[in-house]
This record gives sequence, C-alpha cells and structure tokens, in this order.
Amino acid sequence: MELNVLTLCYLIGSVTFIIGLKMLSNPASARKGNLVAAGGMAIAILGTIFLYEENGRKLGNYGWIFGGIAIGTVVGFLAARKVKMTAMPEMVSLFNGMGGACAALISIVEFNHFREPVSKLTDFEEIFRELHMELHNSYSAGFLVIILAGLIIGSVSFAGSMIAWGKLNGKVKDFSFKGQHIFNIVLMIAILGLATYLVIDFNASNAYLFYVIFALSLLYGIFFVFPIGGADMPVVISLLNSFTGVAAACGGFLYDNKVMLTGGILVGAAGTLLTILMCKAMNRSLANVLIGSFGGSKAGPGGGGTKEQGLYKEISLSDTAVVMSYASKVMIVPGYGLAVAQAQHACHELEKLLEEKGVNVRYAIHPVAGRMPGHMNVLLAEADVSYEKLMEMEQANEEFPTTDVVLILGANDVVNPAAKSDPSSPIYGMPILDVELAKNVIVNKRSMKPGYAGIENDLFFRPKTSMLFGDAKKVLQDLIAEIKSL
Amino acid sequence: MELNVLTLCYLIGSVTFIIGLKMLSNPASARKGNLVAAGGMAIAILGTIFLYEENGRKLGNYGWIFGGIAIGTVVGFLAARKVKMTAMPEMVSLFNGMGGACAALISIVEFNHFREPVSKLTDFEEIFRELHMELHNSYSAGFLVIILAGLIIGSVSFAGSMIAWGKLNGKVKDFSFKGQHIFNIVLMIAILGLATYLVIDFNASNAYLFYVIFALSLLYGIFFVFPIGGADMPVVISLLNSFTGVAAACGGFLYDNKVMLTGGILVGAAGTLLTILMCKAMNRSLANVLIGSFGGSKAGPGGGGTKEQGLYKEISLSDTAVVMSYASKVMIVPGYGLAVAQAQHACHELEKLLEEKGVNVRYAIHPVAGRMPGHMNVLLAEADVSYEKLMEMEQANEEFPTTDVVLILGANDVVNPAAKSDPSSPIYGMPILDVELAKNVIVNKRSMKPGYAGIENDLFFRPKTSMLFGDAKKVLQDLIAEIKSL
Amino acid sequence: MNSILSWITENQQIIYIVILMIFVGIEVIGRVPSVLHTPLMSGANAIHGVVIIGAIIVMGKAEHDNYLALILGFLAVVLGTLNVVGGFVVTDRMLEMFKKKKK
Amino acid sequence: MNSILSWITENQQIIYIVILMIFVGIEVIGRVPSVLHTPLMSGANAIHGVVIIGAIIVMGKAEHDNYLALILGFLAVVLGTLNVVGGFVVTDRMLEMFKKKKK
Ligand SMILES: NC(=O)c1ccc[n+]([C@@H]2O[C@H](COP(=O)([O-])OP(=O)(O)OC[C@H]3O[C@@H](n4cnc5c(N)ncnc54)[C@H](OP(=O)(O)O)[C@@H]3O)[C@@H](O)[C@H]2O)c1
Ligand SMILES: NC(=O)c1ccc[n+]([C@@H]2O[C@H](COP(=O)([O-])OP(=O)(O)OC[C@H]3O[C@@H](n4cnc5c(N)ncnc54)[C@H](OP(=O)(O)O)[C@@H]3O)[C@@H](O)[C@H]2O)c1
Repeated sequence: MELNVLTLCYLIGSVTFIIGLKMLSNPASARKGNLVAAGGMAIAILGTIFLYEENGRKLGNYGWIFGGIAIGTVVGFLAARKVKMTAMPEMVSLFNGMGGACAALISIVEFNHFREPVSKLTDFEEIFRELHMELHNSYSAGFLVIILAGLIIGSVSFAGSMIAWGKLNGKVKDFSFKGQHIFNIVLMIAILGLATYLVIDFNASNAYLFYVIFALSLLYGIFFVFPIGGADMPVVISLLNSFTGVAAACGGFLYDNKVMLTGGILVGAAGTLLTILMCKAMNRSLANVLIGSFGGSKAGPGGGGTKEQGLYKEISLSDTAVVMSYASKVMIVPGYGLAVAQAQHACHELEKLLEEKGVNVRYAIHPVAGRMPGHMNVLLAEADVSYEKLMEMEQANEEFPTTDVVLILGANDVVNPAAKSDPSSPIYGMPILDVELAKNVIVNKRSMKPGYAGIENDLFFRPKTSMLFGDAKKVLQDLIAEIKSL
Repeated sequence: MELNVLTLCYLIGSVTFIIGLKMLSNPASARKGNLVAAGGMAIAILGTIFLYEENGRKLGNYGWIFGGIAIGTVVGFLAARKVKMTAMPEMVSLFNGMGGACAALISIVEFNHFREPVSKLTDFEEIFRELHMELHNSYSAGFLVIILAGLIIGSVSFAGSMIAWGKLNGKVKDFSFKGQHIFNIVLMIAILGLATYLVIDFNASNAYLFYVIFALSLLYGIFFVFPIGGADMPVVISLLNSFTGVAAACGGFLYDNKVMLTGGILVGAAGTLLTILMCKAMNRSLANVLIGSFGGSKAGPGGGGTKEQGLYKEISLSDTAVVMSYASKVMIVPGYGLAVAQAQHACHELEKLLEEKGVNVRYAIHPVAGRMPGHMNVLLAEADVSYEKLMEMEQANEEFPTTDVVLILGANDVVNPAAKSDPSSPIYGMPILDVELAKNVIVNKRSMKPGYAGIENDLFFRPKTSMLFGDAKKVLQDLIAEIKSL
Repeated sequence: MNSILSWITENQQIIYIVILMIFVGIEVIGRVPSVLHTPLMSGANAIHGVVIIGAIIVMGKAEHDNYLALILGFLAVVLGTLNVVGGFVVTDRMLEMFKKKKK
Repeated sequence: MNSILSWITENQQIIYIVILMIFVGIEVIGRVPSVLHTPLMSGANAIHGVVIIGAIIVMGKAEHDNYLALILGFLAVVLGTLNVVGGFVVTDRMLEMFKKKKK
C-alpha cells in the first residue's frame, strides 16, 4: 500500500518537473514554474523518507537524514538569499557541484555494499545471484557499469563546477599549457579503459581501481574547465549542469527509481539543448567554446589583435552633459563594462536626473550583453531600474531612428557593425544593436581596447560616434555632477 | 531472438513517428517527415508479419494477410493518387474512418475469443486464470474495458468520419433537430452505462449487449457530426482523427504492443492540440464549433442575419479591365468563393495575362481562407500558380500600402474589418488582410450575401471599394476577354 | 482507491510512457504554421493506421475454422492498409506544393 | 549483438521512458527566449537535485556500524539538499525581476 502511494508521489514529481521546466521557459509563467517543480520535489523527497521500503524494510537513521536535510536547507537557503544578484552564476555553479558530488558519493557507498561479498568469496557467479534478488534484478555487471557511470560523471561535474565557480568569482585564473587538449583526451581514455577493465573482470584484488578512477575523474573535471575562458563559464556551467542530470539518472537506474531517472534525463536533455542555445545566442559553436578559440585567449582588457585604424573623436564631459540634457530621447546601451565598473546605481541616478529634466530615457538590452544571458537585466534590476524601461533588441532597434543620443556604457561587441558587414569577423551573423540609426552615439569605455571577442570595432571611428574615456562609474558620477551644475 | 528484433523494430517505429510528426510541422522538412514516418510504419508492419509470435506460435494465414494488404495498398494508393487536390479533406476523412473501423473490428474479434470460455464454463474465476497467462497478465476485467473502449471509440470515429466525408462532397446535408444535443448526451450515457454494466458482471447471457453498444456507438458517431456545419468539417475530422489515435492505443494495451500504444497516443495528443489550433486560427472555441453556434446554421449563401446598410458602388467589367492592366502592382485575394466557382485556372490565366502586360501580380493568402487550412495553397497549386507568387498574411499586409489594385475573389470574412474594429463581432480578434491599405479594392462575389461567419462586411461599403458581381469563374473569363480586347 | 493505487504501481512503466507520449505529442507540433494544419492532420491520420498491426495479429492468430475471425480480420487488414497507404500518399501529395517553399 | 537485443527487450519500457524523456526535455525548452537562459539553467540545476533521493536511500539503508556509509551518506544528503534548496531559491530570486514582465 505505502509503496503504491510512493509510486504515485514519484509520478507526480516527474510530471511537475516537466511542467515546471516548460513554464520556466516562458517569461510570463517562469516564476510559477519554479515553484511547481519545487513542490513536486518536496512531494518526492517526503514520500521517499516516510514510505520507501526495500524488501519489507523501511529506512532507518532518521536522525542523520533530518539532520543532513536541516543543515543543507539552512545553509542553502541563506547562501541563496544573501548572494549578490550579479554573483548568482557562481552560486548556480556551486550548487551544481554539490549535486555532482552527491551522485559520486552515492556511487562510492553502493560500491562498498557491492564489493563486500567479493572480499569474502572470490567466486563471481556467487555474488552475481545474491545481487540478482537484492538489486531489483539488475544484474551485477550492469550494476557496476551504472555505479561507475554515476561516479565518473558526478566527479567530473563536481570538480568542473568548482573550477567554474572559482573563475567566476576571480579566485581561479584562466590557465592552459601546450597539449592541454591531448592531455585531457588521454585522461578520458585512461578513465574509460580502467572502468571497462573493472567491469569485465572485477575481484577483490583490483577493487582499489575504483578509487583510482574516482581520482582521475576529479582531475579530468579540473583540466576540462581550466583552459576555457572565464567569460564562457555560463556555457560551461550549463553543460556540467546536464552532466549532473545524467549522473542523477544513473541513481535512478541504480534504485530503479522513476523520479530520479526521469528528472535526471530531463535535465540532461534540456541542459544539453540549453547549452547549445546559449552558444547560438553569441553565435558560436559549442566546440568553439570548449576549445576556447578566443574565449580563453583574447578575452577582456589587454586582449591582443587590435590594430589602430582611422581616427576617432573624443567628447568632453561638459559637452556630453549638454547634449544629453537637451535631448528629447536618450537610449542607454549597457555592456559588460558597466558590470565590471559596478556602475549600475550611478547609471540609474543619471536616468532619474534626465527624466526629471523631461528627457525620455530607455535602456537597450542586447540578449548577450555582459557575460551571462540576462546579465544586464539582473544588473539593472539590482539598481532597481523599472522593468518597463528595458527594451529588448528588436524593440530597441525600432526606437533608435527616433533617438537623439545613444549612450554606450562599457558595451562593445554587441554594437559592433562588423557583425553585419564583415563575414570574416568571428561575430559575423550575431544580431546587434543598430545604434548608428540614432542621431548621436557617445561611447564610454576606458581605452580603445577590444571587448570579449577581441576584435576592432569600426563604430568608434564613425562620424556619428564620439568617445568618452574613463571608468564607467567615475564617468557617470562626474557626468551627473556636470548636468546638475548646468 | 526474433522477438527481440521485433522489439527493436517497434522501438524504431515509435521514434520515427515522433520525428516524422515533428518534421511534418515545419514547411521545410514536412515532406521528408511524412516519408520518415512511412518508413517506420513499414518496418513495424513487416516486423510484425515475420517476427511476431505468441507463446511460441508464429502467425498463420499469410495468404489472407498478404491478400488484404495487397488489396488495401492498391486501392488506397490509386484513390489517393486520383483524388482531386481540392477533394483531399474528404479523402483524409475516409481513411480516418477506415482506421476507426479497423480498431472496432479488432475489438469484435477479440471479444469473441474472450467470451468463448464463458459460454463453456460459467465460473468467472476460471477463465480469469486462463486469460491471465494468455493475455500477458492483463487481467480480464481490464481486458474487457480495453476491448470496449476500442469498440466504442473506433465506431464513433468510423461513423463520424463517414458523415463528415458525405458532407464535404455534398452527399450529406447539414441536419439537426430540436434537442439534438440532449439526445446525443443521453446516447453517450446509455453507451457508457451498458459498458460499465458489462464489465462489472459479464456472463454468457448478457454478452449480446456488446453488439448493442456497438450499434449505439455507430449511431452516436452519426448524430455527433450531423448538426455540425459542413464548413467546420476540417475541425471535426481532426478531432475524429485523434479519436482513432486513442482507439489504436487501445489495441496497444490489448496486445501489450508498444508501437501501437505510442503511435496511437501520439496521434491522440497531437490531434487534440491540432484541433484546438485549427479553431484558434479561425478564432473560435472548440465547444463553439461542436455546438455549431454559427458554423452550422448561418454558413454559406442564404445565411441569415444580414441587414442591408449604407451604399456600395459597382464597377463595370471594362473599367476593371482598364484599372488592372494599367496598374503596376496587383494583389489577388482568393477566398472560399474561388473554390466554389472552381475558378483557379481562370485566375491563373488572368495573372499570366497581366504579367505579360508588365503588371506585377501577387496572391495574398489568408491562413483560414476557404474551408480548410491551406485550402487556397492547394487550390492555386492545382492550377500551378508558382509558389513564389503566394504571400502569407504578414508579408501581404506589408505589401498592400504599395499596391494599386486589390482584387478580392470570393473572399469575405478574411477581409472583414469588423475583426479589428468591432468587439461584438463573432470574428473579432481574427487577424485579417488589410486590403484597405491599397489604393483600390475590387470585390467579386455573386451578391451582398455574407460569408461563412454569416456577418455583414463593412468593407463593401467603403469609398475605396467597388463591387464586381457574378460567379468568380464567369467574371474572370469575361475579364480576360476584356483585357485582351483592350 | 487502494486497488487503483496498486494498479498504478503494477503499470507504472506504461503509465509513464503514456504520459510522456502525451507531452511529446503536444510539444512536437506546438509550432506548426496554420497553412500546414491540413497536411499535418493527414500525416497524423496515416500514423494511427498503425492499428493495422493489431489487425494482422488477429488475422494471424485466427484458427482455420473460425470464419468470423478470418473474415473480420481480413476486413480489418484491408481497412487498416487503406488507412496507412492512402494516408501517407495523400499527405505526400498535399506536401508536394511546399517543395519550393524557401522556409 | 544477440545479448544487446535481449537486453533491449528486457528493458524496453525503461528505454522507451528514457527516449521519450529526451524528446520532452528538448521540446519543452525549445522556445525559451535568451534572456531566460540563466534562470532556466538554474531551475534545471535545482531539478537534478532529485539525486538527493538516492542519498536518502543510502543513508536510510546504512547499518549502524557501517561508518563509511553513514558519513558519506550524511554528506551526500547535505550536499543534495544544498543543490535542491539553494537551486530553487536562487532561481526564484533571479525570476523576481521578471514579475513586471508584461508579455
Ligand atoms: N551574455 C552572455 O551570455 C555571454 C556569455 C559569454 C560571452 N559573451 C560575450 O560577451 C560579449 C558581450 O558584449 P559586451 O558589449 O557586453 O561586452 P564586451 O564586448 O566584452 O565589451 C566590454 C567593453 O567594456 C569596456 N570596459 C571594461 N571595463 C570597463 C570599465 N570599468 N568602465 C568602462 N568600460 C569598461 C571594455 O573596453 P575597455 O577595456 O577599453 O574599457 C570592453 O571593450 C559578447 O561578445 C558576447 O558574445 C556573452
Ligand atoms: N480555412 C479553414 O481552415 C476554415 C475552416 C472552416 C471555416 N473557415 C472559415 O471560412 C471563412 C473563410 O473566409 P473566406 O473569406 O475565404 O470565405 P467566406 O467568408 O466564407 O466568403 C466566401 C464568399 O464567397 C462568395 N462566393 C460564394 N460562391 C461564389 C462564387 N461561385 N463566385 C464568387 N463568389 C462566391 C460568397 O458571397 P456570395 O454568396 O455573395 O457570392 C461568400 O461571401 C472564415 O470565416 C473562416 O473562419 C475556415
């Protein structure tokens, strides 16, 4: 009876995951979707704790279980609540790592249940039969395969996520050595080789290999993420995310548990697609991201490959102040630089000031401005800019022709005309913000250095454009002072 | 071994159905998708014929099987090849009916296998055990439920499709009597009641009820479709289509056959959604279609509720000829009337004639023009108008402002401005072709009678509009003569 | 109630398959443009012709003296084949006109 | 080969479930706008926290003298919970900013 109720709980869980994910992919319903999935998760977990039984035996160690859950809940909740909005990708990466580790630990424990018989009796066939009944007739070789899969994928996901986390909060620097990729491939082959060997002929004497595989997997996770450019971490996290999903699914096979299975596969599939979509949005291929063709090498200030060309004209703060306060419509194009300078609050202040002067101010948000999708939305939301003022690319491009001044704050690639004109450019084909449709374009950045893609930007040399050098925050503050003093 | 191969065949079948359907929903891949699904179907069928076995016994009666398949193939192929493009919906309805009948027949045969033991021994428990093994441990009550479900749904789908077919080719006239809907509901309750009774206590004496249910189901199918307006048949067919899907799925339960199960459910779900999408496209609710609020009553010429209002101006053939041949850009808006008049060839001729005179001619295709989605595409394709000349609604609406003359051939609702302006109108909210953006609008129809929705059309009374009365085919032929004689 | 629950447990795999299939069916055609409604309907119509497999099984299992089964089964096979073959062919013809479609 | 086939037959239900789930996973997020990529990723991240169920089972089955199992299991439960709770909470916070979205 109770087991039957449990089945129902799991069924509900699986369905809510699907529905939740569906709702999550639509702005209108996203937030509810998250709650739906959470609800399903709660049902599945509680069901397991109170209803699960294996050949008639219920679960024990409630003390430990509730203790663990309590700790996890408190810590997780606080961490998630406290974290600054702009640091959320790190958080996601961290939590993803936890999931991976969890999967790996499960494998380790189950492995020790599994080997015990071996250490006693060497006859393989013997335990074979034992397990046969014990493990919902999944037969031992298959059983070992699943354990190993869970271990390897889980560990890679864990180690990788930790590095990604480190990179995002700047603790870990990009790093790669010659032949890195070959090294990784060799590592992977070694892991798979050992695993196969273990499955084919497993006995007490080579059981230790299991831990070797564990170690190598962690190593692989580290070196897999190391060479990838810090800016590409969102993509990497999404990929590791789907890995963890698969690891969870392994658990589903292990315990013949449908909700783990379906939930895991669901995330595995959706995560993979999502990763690809993310790459598409910056129009690059996944391979290109992983090999880190430019993400790694040229990203950020000091990026190479910038050849000076043509002339650009600068504009003074006071002129900027005048132009903007007498404009009737101003569009602000925020970019990665705004995030680096943490200038969102100053920016919001400028906006309010101009609005008071009767200037109509809007923000033009490029989908991949910044370093994660929605980065700018998060950033400006933090400085509570009202959502109505944010325009998506399509809208914005319709607005520019009627705009007097476009103020570009630390954005570069997303306004680079090369994406439309120059087929040889690495960002060719990426939709951009057509700022040149506006009457004047003012660009704020610290230098003529290129942006993420590490390429020259013609826009800066166009007649309509004038440069306003300096750190975004500083510049905005001075600008505000200027306008006030007009 | 062979059984295992069969499982694989079925797996492949199921997957190809999904992929095929997915490809079918995208113009670029639709045709390939159809072939993919067909391929999967072939694999599944051949697999069944040669590999299927039940408790060790292979299938027999190959003569009959191949005979039946041969006949079905030849007839089906020829019928599908010969049918006029505009008569295709009828065909689909016919084939759908065949599927429903097939499902019903299966149920009847299985029922007779099922009852035999009963007639011999009265002890219910006895056969219970028999079946238990025989029927892949689906237990007899459940077994009976499935048989009945297959019977009922299959028969309804069969009878309904036949009526729909009759209506589309004009053999069956719309017909309904007072309290029709109550009658249907009672019928449905009777069917379900009998079925439940049969399941709860089944014995030799009440076995005949099975056939009563069969008869009632056929009756229900007939009266379910009868009152619905002929114009709404595409929607009805789509609905019956999903019914048949479910009936097929019942077969899947019956034989614990995954490809029947998945295929059937897939069509059941997709068909239901498709039905709803179709209604949305004409923006009506499914309920509204089934109760036939206006679809049935007011459709077609003679439709009521038309109050004369304002004045309209007519235009002579010769004037039309002049206006059009000296225009630089003409848009033709085909509608249901063009199909009724079978004037597609004349229309194509006019187009060619004008093109020779250097006039740029295009067709503006409204998604729900005519009586089935894509009706106009089919119609014009039959008169081999090149696909490039057909513009979808969005494109067309962009073109109108630069158009000199819009020639409306038997279209009405799809150009009715009330859909935009008058919230009380039944078609309010349906996107329409904004013909009024063009310089001149010439409307050809036989009278001032309303169209499908049975509502007045302001457009005819607007200053830009002039009416050109007469049967579309006749008018076009005369027009062509006129233009030639210029 | 109790029996329903145990029924669910016994058939949970099938139930999962059915539920997931429903999701797939709905999601997969979610983006269909209305001009494709008719061909799509026709294609789906052909797919449920898979019911013919049931007919073949019935036919193949029928004993040689069981004329009812033989005749009905035969009929079922014919009708099923009509559904399948006719369905796919009609759909293909409908879609011919989209071939020049530049997406 | 032969063994693979029989394996497929034995586990065909599971295989169907997995395959269908993959289709669902792909179809269900097919239409996501790029601004939702990050919250969606975060939401999916929370969902795979379902792995905690495995941790609970491990924990609950551990004998009282089997300290390895107890400790690792405990750790697993903690980490799993972190994944679940943290995941959903972060996602919710990310999505707060969409609430005014007038779509
Ligand atoms: N959104 C995503 O999901 C995502 C993920 C990964 C990668 N990307 C990529 O990231 C790029 C985003 O484009 P973007 O235009 O937003 O950024 P960007 O192209 O990277 O340009 C940022 C610019 O900001 C300037 N900057 C840096 N620090 C600054 C400061 N403190 N004050 C003022 N300016 C400063 C830099 O120039 P100076 O050094 O001269 O100041 C740099 O040129 C795209 O190429 C996109 O493909 C996006
Ligand atoms: N496409 C679909 O899937 C579908 C399915 C079901 C219903 N519908 C509905 O059907 C309607 C389609 O709109 P529509 O504008 O194409 O057609 P309509 O609104 O039904 O109008 C057709 C017009 O053609 C005229 N006509 C009839 N026979 C003619 C002939 N021989 N020569 C010239 N004119 C003739 C009729 O006026 P006279 O009698 O004065 O000649 C009638 O007003 C929409 O309301 C749509 O919702 C569409």
